[in-house]
Amino acid sequence: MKARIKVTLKNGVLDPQGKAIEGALGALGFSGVESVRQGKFIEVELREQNREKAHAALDEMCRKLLANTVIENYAIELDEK
Amino acid sequence: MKARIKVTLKNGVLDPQGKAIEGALGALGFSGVESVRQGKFIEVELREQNREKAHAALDEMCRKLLANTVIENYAIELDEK
Amino acid sequence: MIRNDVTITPELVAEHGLKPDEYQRILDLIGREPTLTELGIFSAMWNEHCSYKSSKKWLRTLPTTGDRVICGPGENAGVVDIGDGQAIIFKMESHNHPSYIEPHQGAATGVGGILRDVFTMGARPIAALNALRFGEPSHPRTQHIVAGVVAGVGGYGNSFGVPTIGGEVNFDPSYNGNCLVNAFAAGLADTDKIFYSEAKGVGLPLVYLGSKTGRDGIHGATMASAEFDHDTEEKRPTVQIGDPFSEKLLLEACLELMASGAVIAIQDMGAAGLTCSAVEMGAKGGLGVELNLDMVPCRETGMSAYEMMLSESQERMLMVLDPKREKDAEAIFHKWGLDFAVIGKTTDDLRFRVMRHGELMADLPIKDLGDQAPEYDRPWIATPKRNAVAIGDVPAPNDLGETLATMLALPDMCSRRWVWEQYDHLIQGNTAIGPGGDAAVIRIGEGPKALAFTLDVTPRYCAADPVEGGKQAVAECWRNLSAVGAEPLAITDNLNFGNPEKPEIMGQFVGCIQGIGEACRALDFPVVSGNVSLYNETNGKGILPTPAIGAVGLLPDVSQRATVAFKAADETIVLIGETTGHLGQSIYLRDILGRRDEGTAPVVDLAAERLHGNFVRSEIRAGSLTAVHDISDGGIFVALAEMAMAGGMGATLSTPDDLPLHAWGFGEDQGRYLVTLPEKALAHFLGRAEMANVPAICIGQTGGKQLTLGAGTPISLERLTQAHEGWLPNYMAQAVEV
Amino acid sequence: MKSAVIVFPGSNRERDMLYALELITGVKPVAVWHTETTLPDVDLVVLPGGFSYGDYLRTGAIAGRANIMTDVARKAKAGTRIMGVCNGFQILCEAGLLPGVLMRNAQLKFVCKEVGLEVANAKTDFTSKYSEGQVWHCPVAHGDGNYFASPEDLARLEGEGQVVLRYAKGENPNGSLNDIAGIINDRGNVFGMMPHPENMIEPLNGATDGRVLFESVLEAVA
Ligand SMILES: Nc1ncnc2c1ncn2[C@@H]1O[C@H](COP(=O)(O)OP(=O)(O)O)[C@@H](O)[C@H]1O
Ligand SMILES: [Mg+2]
Repeated sequence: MKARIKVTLKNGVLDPQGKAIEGALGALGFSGVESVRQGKFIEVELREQNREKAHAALDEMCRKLLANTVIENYAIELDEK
Repeated sequence: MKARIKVTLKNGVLDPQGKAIEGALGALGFSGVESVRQGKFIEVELREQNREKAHAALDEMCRKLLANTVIENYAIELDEK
Repeated sequence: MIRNDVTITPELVAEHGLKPDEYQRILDLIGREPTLTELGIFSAMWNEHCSYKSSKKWLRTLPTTGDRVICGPGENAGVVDIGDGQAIIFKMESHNHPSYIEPHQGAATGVGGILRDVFTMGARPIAALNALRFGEPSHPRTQHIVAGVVAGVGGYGNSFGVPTIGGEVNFDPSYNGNCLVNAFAAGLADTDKIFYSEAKGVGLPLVYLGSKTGRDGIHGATMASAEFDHDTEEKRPTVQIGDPFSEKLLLEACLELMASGAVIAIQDMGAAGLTCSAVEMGAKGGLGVELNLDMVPCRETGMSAYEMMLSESQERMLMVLDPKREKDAEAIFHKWGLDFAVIGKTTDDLRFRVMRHGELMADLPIKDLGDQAPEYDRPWIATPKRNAVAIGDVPAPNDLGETLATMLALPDMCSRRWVWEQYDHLIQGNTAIGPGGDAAVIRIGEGPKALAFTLDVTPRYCAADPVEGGKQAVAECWRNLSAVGAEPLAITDNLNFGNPEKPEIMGQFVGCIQGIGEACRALDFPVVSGNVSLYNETNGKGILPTPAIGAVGLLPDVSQRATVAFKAADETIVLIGETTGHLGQSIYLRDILGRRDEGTAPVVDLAAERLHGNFVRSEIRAGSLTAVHDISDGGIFVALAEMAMAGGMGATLSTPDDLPLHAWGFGEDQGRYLVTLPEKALAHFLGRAEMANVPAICIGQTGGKQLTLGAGTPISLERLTQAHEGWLPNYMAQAVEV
Repeated sequence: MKSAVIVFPGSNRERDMLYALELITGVKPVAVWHTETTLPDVDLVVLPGGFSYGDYLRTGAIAGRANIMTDVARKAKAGTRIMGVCNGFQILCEAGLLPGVLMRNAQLKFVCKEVGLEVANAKTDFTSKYSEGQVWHCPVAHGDGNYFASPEDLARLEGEGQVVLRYAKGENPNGSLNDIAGIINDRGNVFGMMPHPENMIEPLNGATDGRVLFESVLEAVA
């Protein structure tokens, strides 16, 4: 089963990367960019076929390793099927 | 208008981060992880209200800066509405 | 938005970390109930972290002056004259609690904060060091904290561009719930271009510089003074994120601005950001301050006065500028892409006024915020003396060589290479001795002058005997500097302890300060800056008393420096100092025999310390020694093994006739060094030692690929090196920072 | 020899490079701020080490699109010698002046240590005073030095002798393909390397092996 995990910074947490990208887009002449936030996108391929079990395992992976829950939120998406 | 951009490594491009995460998940006792790939998730807020124009601008941002098309693919998602 | 006119309940007061009698003091001072913003300001100014209310009485006993001291404690960092119109500016600071909650960002912002303290005074940072203490290796959080802290320290310093050249790493169960991250930074400035925080002149603009203000770390300063308990998780959203890129820009912009002559006073925003910096600048200058918060560059919308006054967003500065130069100043900041805003002015009425949306949110007597902070003479009990262990009660190991290998692979004794290879220790191109030696050495400009840096403390000694432990920490620094050939100049301290409201803990604190003071006086080694971190406790259990000392020394000529590595075969190894086989509180007793906290801490004879150090230093400068290493944890055998491993060359030791071999070799008597020199120079050298009244005996020869320890079975260097280098990378192999 | 060092916000080894160039060439190099549009007329343009723009997004990505890079590309085309060290190498790749990309170190950790470098091509303007196969010592200090290129690019680089420096056997600190530490463009005037020769130029540094690289350029220019 394939899963996609989005890890994003919590609201209010400083995002120096996003800020730098915002500045760079401006310098490249893109106007009208109001804000940029950068996160992570992690694709995981699991042997597990049961959706619920897969979700539970992914959730634990996020909490234990993939996301830093002090400053980040995460969202798990499982492949259709 | 809000947009989300996923930047992922092309097939065949080495992904040291993904590999390391894979190893770490194994060490944490998660079995059945077949592969991990890490990419970026960029959220952009634009002043532009026209979907087509927004998409065109985002596409250009990706080609010019947000993705390194030698090694990365990108996908743009615009907010519904 | 948080309202300002809320009723101040006892719960709200308690949440701000203020005790009922402290709140009463506030009511008496201002004659009315404070607004919420005012309560926040008081809580920030009066917490332990900013007010030093439990420690002030004792800190005053430390010697802080000396021929070379330009500025002692009280400013952002201490300033010491190094001749030729140059000064070294340095300080150490803790970021313990934030690092436990979020190791990477906590450590990173700790490094950011200390670098800012140094360049705020006009100095370009030239060296960073860090003293790290973690829980026992088997504790479930330790690996994660080690990985995060090291990546955070490195990540910030590497990007900022300062060489990180030394420090300490220890593991102990007492740090399981409270890791210690003590960051040291030093910078170089011209003595006539040093900047202070004292505001001068009425009606001058107060300028905000750097990154924007967000809701980071609100209550961070209060948090740093509160004990942890099981609801720590709840406190998480207060973490700050470090942005070394902005800090580097801030450094360059500040230095450019200072060179332009526009800066009258400057203060960085550290703990309790805008509050502490604005109050300090005004109060020091005998001036009032008026802030208009509507002008503060904000990252988030709808921030209240309360939040803005307590935010700990990083990479920010406050300055008083010469109004005639405001435009030039603004141009410099815009060149570096940083925010610049006039957010207030100095006044002549000694009030601290804060405006938001045209409303007065706070109006307080500025001097009283600092001067009237509570000060406590906390009750304390002296730490009871431990019983001495007799040498006869300490068994010898079966195999001396194997025991040495085991010892070199202990968490506290193994090589720290895994740590320092993640730190850029070469940037700036002046690193003459990097991490791994006794003290690190950095050349000044194009030389020949150089400075040496070291951080030291032995917490188990401090626990057994705070006074001796305090002395030992200072003495070991002094020794490490002398061992590279540097003249010790001055120290900074970072005093990490448990809850001072407990008399036993306060007793540790008082004892350590007494010991530190005594050693500083005896060695002419003044304290020029420092930091206190109390309440390092979890569920009622305090950390080992850990008064980390950071020290700086001067080498007139960088080419006259000594290193630990053996240089050639058939050289003579000489032991300097008295050896009694003191095994109390030794690594041998604690870790090989598992007898934790047994025996007395070794006594430091400060007169002997001084004599031996001066002798070794003068011999280094005369060029008579080929290698030098001080003897500390693990005694003669460990020091010898370190010299051998560094030089890739073995040694053979003779057997002492007055002490059992294991007591002689693993004992931790103080004030000692191992040195090597060509055999033909030996007689003269011993003669000079005798003249100087310095005990010196020849204990062996260099050569070969193994260590032969008297009558013990020889052990190969390769085996020792593998053991020494292997532990930390193996331990950390599973830890990944995503 | 006249040289220029480009300074980006976040560059942090520019002072080391300026010092090394002046010490070895005897001529004070010009520091050029990234917002400039034209480079001075010099024999060598250097992009120094550091964390330009915090290395945010991708290392070298934002700097690779800075104002001054347009003129760097023009000068490269005109044959001026251009050298990127560490972050400078990353920037040259991101700007498309060198093939490939520098990814995160395989161990995911920053690494600062001395490594052996083997000269794979001693016929370039940057390595002519070394001998082919010679191993010299040089520090590395980077978090993203893991060189990657498409199989076609890699084959071309190897086939045309464009791999100039390799980490000595067993000393690859970052997982780089084919142990690549430094490469040159097909024309031989744009050179990038991860290690820091500018920190290996005087006895204080432990050795002076890095000096030879600068001396090679000096000789090529003369
Ligand atoms: N956190 C650290 N960062 C950099 N270097 C470190 C760190 N911890 C230890 N080191 C270095 O490792 C070496 C050994 O440390 P230590 O045993 O504490 O030295 P000593 O006994 O001489 O005080 C020293 O050179 C020290 O600077
Ligand atoms: Mg030492």
